[in-house]
Amino acid sequence: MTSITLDRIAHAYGGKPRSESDYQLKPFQHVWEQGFAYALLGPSGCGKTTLLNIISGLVIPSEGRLLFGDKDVTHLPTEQRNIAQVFQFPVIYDTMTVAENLAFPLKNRRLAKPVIDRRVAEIAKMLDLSADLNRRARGLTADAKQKISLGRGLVRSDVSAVLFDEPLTVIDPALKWELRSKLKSVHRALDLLMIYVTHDQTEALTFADKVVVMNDGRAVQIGAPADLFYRPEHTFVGYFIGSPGMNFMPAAVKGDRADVAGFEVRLGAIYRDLSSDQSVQVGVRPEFVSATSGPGLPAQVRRVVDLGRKRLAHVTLGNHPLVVGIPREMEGVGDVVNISIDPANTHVYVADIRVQGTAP
Amino acid sequence: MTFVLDHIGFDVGGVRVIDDVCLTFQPASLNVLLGPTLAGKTTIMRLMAGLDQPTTGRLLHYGQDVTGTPVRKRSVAMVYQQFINYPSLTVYENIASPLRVAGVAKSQIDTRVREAARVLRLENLLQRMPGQLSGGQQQRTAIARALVKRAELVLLDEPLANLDYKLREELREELPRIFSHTGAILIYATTEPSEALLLAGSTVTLSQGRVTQFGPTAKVYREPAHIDAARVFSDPPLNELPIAKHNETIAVQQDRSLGRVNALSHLPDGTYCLAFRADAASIGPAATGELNFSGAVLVTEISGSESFIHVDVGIGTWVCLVSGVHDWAPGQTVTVNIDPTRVFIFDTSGQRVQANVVQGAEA
Amino acid sequence: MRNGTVPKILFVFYLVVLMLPIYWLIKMSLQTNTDIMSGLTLFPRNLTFEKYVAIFNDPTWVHAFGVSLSYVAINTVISVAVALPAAYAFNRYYFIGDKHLFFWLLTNLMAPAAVFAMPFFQLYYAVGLFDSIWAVVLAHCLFNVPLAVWILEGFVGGVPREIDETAAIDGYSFPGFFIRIFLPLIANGIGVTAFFCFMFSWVEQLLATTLTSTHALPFAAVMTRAYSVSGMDWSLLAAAGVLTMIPGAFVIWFVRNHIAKGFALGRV
Amino acid sequence: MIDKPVNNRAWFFVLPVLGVVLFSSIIPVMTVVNYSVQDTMGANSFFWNGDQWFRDLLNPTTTIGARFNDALFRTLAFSLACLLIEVPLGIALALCAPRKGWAVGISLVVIALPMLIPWNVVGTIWQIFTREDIGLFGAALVGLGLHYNVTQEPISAWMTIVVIDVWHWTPLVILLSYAGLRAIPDAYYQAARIDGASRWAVFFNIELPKLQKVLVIAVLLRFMQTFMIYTEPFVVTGGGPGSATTFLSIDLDKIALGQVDLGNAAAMSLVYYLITLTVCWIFFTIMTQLERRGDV
Repeated sequence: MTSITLDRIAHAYGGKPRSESDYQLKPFQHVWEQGFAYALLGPSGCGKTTLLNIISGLVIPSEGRLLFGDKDVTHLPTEQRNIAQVFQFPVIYDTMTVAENLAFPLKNRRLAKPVIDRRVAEIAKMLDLSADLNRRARGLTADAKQKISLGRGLVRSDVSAVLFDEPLTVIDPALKWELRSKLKSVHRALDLLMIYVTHDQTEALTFADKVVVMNDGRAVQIGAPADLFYRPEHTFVGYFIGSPGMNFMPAAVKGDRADVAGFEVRLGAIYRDLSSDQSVQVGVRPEFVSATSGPGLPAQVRRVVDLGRKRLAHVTLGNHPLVVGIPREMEGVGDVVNISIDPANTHVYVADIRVQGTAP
Repeated sequence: MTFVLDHIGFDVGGVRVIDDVCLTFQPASLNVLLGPTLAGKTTIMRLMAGLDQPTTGRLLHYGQDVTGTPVRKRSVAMVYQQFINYPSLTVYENIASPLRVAGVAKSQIDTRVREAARVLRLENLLQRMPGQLSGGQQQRTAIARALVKRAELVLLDEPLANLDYKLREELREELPRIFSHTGAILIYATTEPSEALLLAGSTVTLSQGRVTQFGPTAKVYREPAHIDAARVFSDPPLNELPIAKHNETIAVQQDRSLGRVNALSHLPDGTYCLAFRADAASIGPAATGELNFSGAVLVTEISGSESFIHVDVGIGTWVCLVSGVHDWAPGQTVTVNIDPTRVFIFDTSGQRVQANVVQGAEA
Repeated sequence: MRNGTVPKILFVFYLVVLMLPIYWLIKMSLQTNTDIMSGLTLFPRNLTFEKYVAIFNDPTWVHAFGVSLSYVAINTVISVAVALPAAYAFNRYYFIGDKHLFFWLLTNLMAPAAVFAMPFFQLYYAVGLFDSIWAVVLAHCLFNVPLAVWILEGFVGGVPREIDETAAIDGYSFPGFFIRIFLPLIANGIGVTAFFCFMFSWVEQLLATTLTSTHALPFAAVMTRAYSVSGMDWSLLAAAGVLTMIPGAFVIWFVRNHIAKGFALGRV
Repeated sequence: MIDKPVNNRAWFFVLPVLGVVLFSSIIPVMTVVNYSVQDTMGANSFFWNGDQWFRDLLNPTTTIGARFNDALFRTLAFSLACLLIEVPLGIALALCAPRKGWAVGISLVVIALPMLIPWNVVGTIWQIFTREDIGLFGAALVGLGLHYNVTQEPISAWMTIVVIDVWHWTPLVILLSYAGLRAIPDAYYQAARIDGASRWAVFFNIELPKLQKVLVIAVLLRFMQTFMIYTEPFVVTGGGPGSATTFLSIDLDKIALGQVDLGNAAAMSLVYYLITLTVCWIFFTIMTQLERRGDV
């Protein structure tokens, strides 16, 4: 099974979109590569679940085509798409034992018993379920049930993609990291395409090779976790990734300098002249702005927050609010502090889209 | 006007769920109840609100014993984890409900409700029904109802747990400000250490229904009195290293021994537990003066602004913090460097035995 | 039996078979006796409402219809009113003997009417309630009150316990909370329960006829008498039968999506 | 979820129900018990008869014992026949019922209609319907050459009452199963489709286990109602021909109000009532167990 291609897929409830806003999922063009792990990340109602349901076949998109490899599956029913899915709450067959649950898909395909038993044992070992194989599935913990649900997909040799619909929602917070690392190790062991829907950035960035950040029905940026952190292509990605999110300040840009509320900020690249009325913003993450005892831009300190492993200062530069890191060695912080901004990680946004400057 | 829990005990079906809790909350203070699920946070709150009666002990409000007072007569407000509102009333009536019952004048109700709605940005939703609102808006309505009552005791039971990740960040900023000028005692229950640190105020660490420590949040974080308090206050989990001191040599399980650890220098011989948090460990070439262990990378967790590297060092699996986004390939061998100045030493009973105060800026 | 066409056909066929006898009754009520006797037809040869007119003009029928409606209505009100606090208590609290009491109610709900026919006759005769609406009202409480408690308990369970607590924290006294907050929340539950009490009381015939003779004779009793006295006046009987179906058909549309919950004693 | 607190003041809530149901339940049961241990020589003079009635009733060799025994087994056979037809038929039709769209509302109402008709009118409908001169059902059967006559043929009479009960009460099983099926989250069906489960596999492994709780209630309701049926047989066959359809409640009514043989009737009532109590107890324990084990 090669890749999954979304060819101008879009979906509007009721199928008759009059305006852009009627689209639950705005037109979307993308190819999912075999063997990669993708995360669909975004706030509630951003269309990520709709996209997952289109791939699983639960929802038929009102526009565009869906291709598995080069086969058009847009209207193909779910059972013929060879996908596996793990749902938000554990879906298991209560009347069966763990082994019977795992063997169920293979029994339906009438495979020989020895083949089934071997395959079930193999997958059970991979998911640490070997000890519970003969126990009744109903009595197990939520995370064990989710592993069974995943196992039912993995036992099938013909599975093309594994879909996850916020699988960690009902898991006890203390066990979350264990299941997360198990999913990641399973992904590395099997050369499978995995698509993971979540609103939690830690799950998305940990699990996925590529993250699709979505907002209001649109895929805002698709990239590796590092790209989203170091070069957000859209102000929403800057805001959504990272805790706290990126600082944005209106500015006028000239060459490799930006004028922010009368202060001059050096930039990491050379830009064409952008006057401040073209909704130009300079964006920098709190991790790359730090208070310094040396030279820097003077900022008024509003509030200091001690997060244990790091301390942040809420300051204002002119009248723009900014979140700034406080280095460990700096003891007390007065009510005015000099801040230094790392030019390499400062980006310029025009109408929320990142502008690429030329190297100095 | 303090609120005191005096030797509070609570049994459920003969099992002691809350065990001899003694706490005194100051007026106009923000107190975080920090502990894993089933540590007893909700139970303690229900006892403080009067929804359940304690098996032993007394509750003193403003010096007065209120243990037996029915909930109705107490000056208390509570916000549940699953945004509880009256489905048959509009948002306006939901917020006004405590004032209507108290028989406050109509005009005054209107001003106070509109004020609370403004603070929680619900101005244009007042005529809606709770069913039509998003999760965040429903929880804001519940918070507005708690705010408008001006109760002397406000209990928030993991109010943000069911909300979206980013929405949680926003409300976490707003909540302390919303209740700061009301002069009420605010009790905030959570399982996430980062929430406790961000809310500041003071923190009560709980495990299995027992209070392990109570003090200013930064102090409890930096100077855990007991290993349980340190474990509760660490996310990702606390890294622990059992060690044995035998006249000047500090042996780790097998044959490995550590160099000088000044935090241990004055302690008598015996077995201890050297514990440290993810941010006290870094990855890179073996730095001098640091305790270093090599091991294989298990998995890298990226949380957006930070990455947590899980390393199996033979004696256990430790988690190290790296700022920014870095993805170490699993199986890769790396060296974990532990900063000896930011290490906790606990004796076998779990008490912290360090003499010198750990450095690190005071809040 | 995938949800393709075959199941749909089977289902529609079943609905037709189900409605056939009812249609037959309606058809006969619109025919004259001679028309009926003159042979089998699918449609009435000449439609006539004479039997309905006859019933509406006949005071015994109208009085009987009034009697039936009144004792059923009174019984429904009493059953629901009495069952509300009990349903709340069963759902919200454990108390000594709650399990046994709930079981005892179930046994009364399932008690065979025949077993109680004779004792009731004696009891109400002794108490002087015989041949009055109140005899039937109280007799039907035997199974309607337990029914109301069972169904309402299911609906009370639908309201989260935290709402009761929030009201207490807001300062509501229990009565204030129960009336102003709680009842509106289970309004449709009360509606469904009232519908079921009305129906179970309306359809019951044995006790209703046993405990009445002349003054409080219910509609069903007048029907059985009409059946034996007037010698096979089939169309009159059919017309009377159709009239008894109207209350049910009228009310059911309002509770249609809760029907199953009601019949399952609130347990679905 | 917080568990329910213990609060014995809750008894005040329950007192009204207790009062009303006690009045219409305990006093009559006391009168029945009172009569069941006495006999009369007429003219309102009673004398102690001990447990004689009960011994006779339960001893098939005595006349009243034989009569009770026949009536009991006739009723049990009737209940069993109805259950065996109605429960599977009800589940099957619930599976065929429309799940979405406007058809749902209408079909629910149409299905529920028979249950809303007074039981004596149901009797009247079928009394007419089964006559071969003016009834479609009677005419059809006779047309098919079957010698079908409700008033003379015991088999026809008994079969007719079963058909009436199936017509009258299968909708109840349909509604309960339909509600049970609707409570199954859609994710289960989707998972089954993904696993390539056949329609039967879906029924046995998802639908049936989830219907367990609802089916227990359906069987309880159906058994109790068939076990105490009175009106339909009374109207359609009057218990005849002979005693072919004289079920327990009709027989009891004949003895109590017909022959006014109070002692015998009272004893019979008590035994009848005790049987229903035991059946109720069995179902009640099953239901509370299912509830405690949480939704299956």
